Amino acid sequence: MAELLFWLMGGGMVFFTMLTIWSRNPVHCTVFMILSFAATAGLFVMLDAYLIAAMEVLVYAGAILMLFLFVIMMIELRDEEQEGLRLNPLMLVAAATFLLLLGRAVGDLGPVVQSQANEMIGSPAPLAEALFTRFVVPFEAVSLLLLGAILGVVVLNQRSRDERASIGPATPDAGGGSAAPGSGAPSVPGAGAGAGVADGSAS
Amino acid sequence: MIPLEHYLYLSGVVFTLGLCGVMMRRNIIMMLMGIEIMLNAANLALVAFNKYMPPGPDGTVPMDGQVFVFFTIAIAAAEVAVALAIAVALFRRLDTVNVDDVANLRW
Amino acid sequence: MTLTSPWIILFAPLVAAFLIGLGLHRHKRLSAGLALAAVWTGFGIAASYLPEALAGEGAWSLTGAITWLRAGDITFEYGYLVDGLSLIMLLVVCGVGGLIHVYATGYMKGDGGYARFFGCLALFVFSMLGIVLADNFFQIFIHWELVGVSSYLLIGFYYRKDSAAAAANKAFLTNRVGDFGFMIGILMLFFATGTANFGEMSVVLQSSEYLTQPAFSVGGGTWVLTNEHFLWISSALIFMGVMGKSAQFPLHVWLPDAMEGPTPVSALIHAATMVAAGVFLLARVFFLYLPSETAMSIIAHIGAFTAFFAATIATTQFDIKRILAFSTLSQLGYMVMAVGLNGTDVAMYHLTTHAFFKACLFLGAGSVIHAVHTNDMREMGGLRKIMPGTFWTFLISTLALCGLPPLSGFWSKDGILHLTHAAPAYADSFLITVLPTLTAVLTCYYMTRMVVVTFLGKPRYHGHPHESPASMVAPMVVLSVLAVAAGPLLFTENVIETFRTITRPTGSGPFLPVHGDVATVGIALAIFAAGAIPAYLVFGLKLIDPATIKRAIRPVHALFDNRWYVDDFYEWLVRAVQQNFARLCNAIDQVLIIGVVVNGTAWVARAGGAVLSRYQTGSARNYVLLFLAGVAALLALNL
Amino acid sequence: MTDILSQYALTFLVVIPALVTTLLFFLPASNAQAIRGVSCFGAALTLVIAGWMFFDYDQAAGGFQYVTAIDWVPSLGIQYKVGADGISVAMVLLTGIVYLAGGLVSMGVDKRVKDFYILLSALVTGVFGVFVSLDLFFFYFFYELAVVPMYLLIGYWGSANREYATMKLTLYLTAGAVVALMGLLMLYFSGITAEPTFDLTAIIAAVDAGGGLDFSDQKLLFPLLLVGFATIAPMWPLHTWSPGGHAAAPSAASMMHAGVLMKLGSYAIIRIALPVLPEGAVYWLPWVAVLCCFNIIYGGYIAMSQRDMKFVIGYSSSSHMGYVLLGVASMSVMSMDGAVFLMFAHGVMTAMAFGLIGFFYEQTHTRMLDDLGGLMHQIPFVGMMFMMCAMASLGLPGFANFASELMVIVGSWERYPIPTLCAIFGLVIGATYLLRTLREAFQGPMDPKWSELKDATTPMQRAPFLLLVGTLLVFGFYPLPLVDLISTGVEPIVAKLLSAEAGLGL
Repeated sequence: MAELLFWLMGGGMVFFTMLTIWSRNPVHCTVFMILSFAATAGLFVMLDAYLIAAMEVLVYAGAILMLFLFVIMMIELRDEEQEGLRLNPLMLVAAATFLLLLGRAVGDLGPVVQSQANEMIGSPAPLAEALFTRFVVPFEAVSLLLLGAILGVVVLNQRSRDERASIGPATPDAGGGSAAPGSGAPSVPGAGAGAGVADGSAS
Repeated sequence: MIPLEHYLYLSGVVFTLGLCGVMMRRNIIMMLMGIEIMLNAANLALVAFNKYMPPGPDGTVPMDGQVFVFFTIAIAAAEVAVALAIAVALFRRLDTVNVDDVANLRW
Repeated sequence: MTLTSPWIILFAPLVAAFLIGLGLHRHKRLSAGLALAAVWTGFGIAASYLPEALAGEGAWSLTGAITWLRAGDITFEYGYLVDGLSLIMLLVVCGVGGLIHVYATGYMKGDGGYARFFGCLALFVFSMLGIVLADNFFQIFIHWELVGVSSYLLIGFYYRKDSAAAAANKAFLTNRVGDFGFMIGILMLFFATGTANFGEMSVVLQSSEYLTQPAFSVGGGTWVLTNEHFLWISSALIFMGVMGKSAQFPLHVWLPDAMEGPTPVSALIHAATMVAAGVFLLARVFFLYLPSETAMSIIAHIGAFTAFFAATIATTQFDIKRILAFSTLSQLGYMVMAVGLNGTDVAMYHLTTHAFFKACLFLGAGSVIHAVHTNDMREMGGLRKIMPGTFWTFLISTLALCGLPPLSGFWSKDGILHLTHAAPAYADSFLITVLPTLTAVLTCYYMTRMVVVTFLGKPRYHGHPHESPASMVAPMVVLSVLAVAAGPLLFTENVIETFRTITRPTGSGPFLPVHGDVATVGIALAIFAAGAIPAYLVFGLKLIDPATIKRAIRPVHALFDNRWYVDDFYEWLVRAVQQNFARLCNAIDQVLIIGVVVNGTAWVARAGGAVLSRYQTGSARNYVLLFLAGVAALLALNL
Repeated sequence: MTDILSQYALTFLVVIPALVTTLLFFLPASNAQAIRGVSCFGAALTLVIAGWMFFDYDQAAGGFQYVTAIDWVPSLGIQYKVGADGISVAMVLLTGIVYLAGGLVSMGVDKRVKDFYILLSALVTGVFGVFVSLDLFFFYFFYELAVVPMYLLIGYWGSANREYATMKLTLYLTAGAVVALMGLLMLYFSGITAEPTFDLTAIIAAVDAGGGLDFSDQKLLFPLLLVGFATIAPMWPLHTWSPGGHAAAPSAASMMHAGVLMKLGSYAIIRIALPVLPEGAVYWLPWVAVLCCFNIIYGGYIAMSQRDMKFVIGYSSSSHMGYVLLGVASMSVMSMDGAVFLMFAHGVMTAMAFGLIGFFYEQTHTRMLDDLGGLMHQIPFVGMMFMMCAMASLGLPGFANFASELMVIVGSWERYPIPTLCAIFGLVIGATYLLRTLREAFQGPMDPKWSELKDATTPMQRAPFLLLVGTLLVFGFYPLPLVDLISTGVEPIVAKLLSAEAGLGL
């Protein structure tokens, strides 16, 4: 039974992941990714990580991928940018080699872990205890990180007054955020690249 | 009982798939998705390790693997938020999300 | 009082120099007065020792020392050693020096650097007295250098004249080359004997066992250098210092050029005192040379050659001070040779008499130059009537220099010539037996030529020359009187004995008394006649045109006139060898070290950066690929 | 009062320039007079303390005195520990003298006066710190503190070719410092002491107690310290930063740099490398003696071929540093005393030379010998001072340089006769190029275009030079007090080296 479930979930996970990276339409990609994450959550349940499984669904599938969807909708990618996977033999060879090496690494797994699975670790209590005792400093640090991320996002997408006043992306961005040190770089891609090169050589 | 290796092989395959996604797609948003897949594969490995972890001296199993996953998810959330914000900013500024068009960071 | 007074002799001029330098230079007369007072104080104190020294039969001496420096187990002392030898030298330096100071008050009148001049003079007197009073090698080296620099300052007194500045540099550098050897010699001796003090060192060297001990051995004893050989090397190196200061060939080149300085300087430093310091040093450390035939013979030959060499050059010169300078060189050669022939006492005697008449000659020359404003003899002539005082003192000194009996020069020079024939070891040495006599003839020739051309004949001067003021003539008169009297009057048997006991350590040769018997007087007269009569015939009576002679002996004349091309050789050495070597070093520095090593490192860093920056493509996917390769490599390494 | 002074004298020395730096931050940049006043007052204060130490140091007791130790990071064995032995006191006195002279000479700086003096006093803080630190961590900290302001001083206030010069100088010195740091860290982790510590006295005590490193380790470690410190010394062939750096630097910076900063290298070798690694030193020092010959002869000949006066003095400095290194390498009390004394004397002399060149450079805007000439007539005071300076440099008796060079030569003769011959010959070379410089710049006929030059006439202008030349003369005529003071610091070090040598049987 457990075996069947594992192969089902694992196969689903691989299958949906492949679809995710294969599809041309980003929206489809997102949907496949949600499915892949759902399969992962199932695997987590099999591994007695109930809280993590819940978080996987809620945070990943629920929140993060929704964000992806929003952005994809907002950007309205043009057709030529919706192209799918570009097979590059070099990269394929690299990926295959990597996979092989990874497999060897797993095969060589020494006595670090026991072959016998632990029973009865599903309760969130020990997880919470670890989080709030040994890992309390990283835990707090993560909260700061999230705060920083929020601020970063706000700053990154804050439009300067000039930009708000004028219309469209053709106006120079007068230092709307910390993203572009060379404020005032024109938004025409080629020219922007040129300015960027100049900046790069100056620094 | 499913051995640990199975989970790890699965994790490795999915990780490599994510990697392929990062390498072979030019759309920055799709690259981000690849990264998320890789993170997720790693999460799977961590949780599996936690399941097969030897108990401590007092008989309880440390929950380090799951704690790490917890952190990974939190950090992934933050990362995605910022990265997508950058993508949006990039699109607004340069009117593209194709990374090959954004190769200014070179010598 | 007597115990501390040598310090007063030594430091009074220094104090004067400091006071002048620190602010008194605005008061000209006060400056001059200070310098004069300092030097005459020294003379007075030195003279006060005289009765005691003469009564002491040579055993008399005053010593004292303070610690100047000490580190580890080595101590440098700074002291004084007053014995008969240094006392005579003190009297010469302070006496002749004092007279020249008086002369300078007149000569330098109206010069912008009047006070500076006296400051430098006082500094010189301090330095010179330090040599005279020194009781150890390091102290003498210190003052050796100080004398060099005061000479530098005084030669370059007219520093705005390029030639004066060049001459000053030349003097300093030539002396430095000599001091290079001097210092090495001092170091060798110091570490071989364990002391720098003259007294202690002579005690060490007097033991015959010491001389046969090996100084050091090379190659496991296959080549052993005994102290005896070690000694002649080091004493020959010490002699290098003497060659520099006393202007012996081949380090003589600075002295003729040094005549760029004011005339009192030429008289004081470059005739009477400083250049004699080398001879004094040889006498002082004679104990070094005594055990070594080799060192003695080096000294004797170099002295003899210098004497002849300089005399030949003097015959062709026209600059009145240059002739005197070459004459000084020649006489110094005599003195050095005399030391080499084991006649320290005669050398010191000649030093003293020479100081009198050569100083007088320089002062006379200065007086003439003062009057006609040129150094060139061809623009003088007929000055006898206009400047009688100068003429007569000049003539007396000339005759003394020529060794005409019974003037002082006769007694001293005769003593030296006597030595050259009395040394059996050099009986077959042409340099020692023939050349000194020939030099004496040449001396008479060029001195007669000078007197005749300058003072006799038709006037060729411009302007209206007149006799110099009393402050200048008076010292000349005193000096010429001394030049006459220093023979039988001053230099009594007693003083000779003092000389002898001090400068002749145990084992030196027999004492040759200086006495004027008929044969000696006859020889002296013959020498004088052989030199003076041709000169008078050519330049006084103009029987033969000098140009004819010049044509007849053209190659020889050219050799003499160009100073045997020694200066040209040095010039070539400096210009072609030294400067090019310096340029080579600079090129090595610029090309090899800065160019290749330093900038090469920078270039490698830059080039490495340039190459590596190619991989900074800016394409995120490339970075991923590289990153992946890195991870894969790490994994592969670990498996 | 005296108690406080004797307890914290060294701390005062470090703190006073640091305080000056801080104080200057709060002064308005427009009030140049106050800025100069504060700086010079601070400098004078340090000189007074240094002078007091010179007289107060108990020579009979010897060793490190005025020690103050405050724990800083005890777990890493770092503490603020200062103390001075005879060598340090001499160096501190030198720094005080040159600092005051440099401050006075810089009265003429009118470009961003405030920043200039801030950097100058920061630099001095570092220099004082190095000379009194007994803790390797602080030693290194102060060392870097001394180097960095130099970069800015040359880069902003410098003259021709300053960008290149300052970059090269900083890279060189930093690279040297890093090599030295490697050595220091290896020393720290080498296990000489039970607990790793940066405390130099503790390390030396452990070494003395027989706990030093193995000979083979010392052989490896000594070159690191040597090369690291000798870069700033500067030893051939690591010297090329120095002439260009000196030439490009503004007067006060050249003075501090050639006068004091260069001495940090040889000071550090004497202070750290020799006592901690005596056997390594015994093994390597003969090579140093060989390199010294290059310094002396080759540096001298290069100086001879220079046309820029600052380059002449710059290369002559590297030539003279050859004597210092030779003295250090010779391992006798006489020679090492001489080396430290020469560091002192050369510091004063070269500071004076750069100060004087800077003085007329401000007016002539050229230092090329071909353009100058006959200046003695127009600026007699500066000319006389420069002449005395040249005389001191070429080793004229009466100046401290002579006494110290004589000590080096006498002390080195027995161990290294050939390098000593080079050193003596170096005196001839020195005379050649210095007299030539003197002649071409100051003597001979004067070019009429210099008839507008102004001499140093006011007491304020003359004071720094008189201070420097007075120092040279006083210690030249009577060097005994200073040499005795230095000996107290040198003797234990030499004793260590000699016993190490005896132990090795080399």
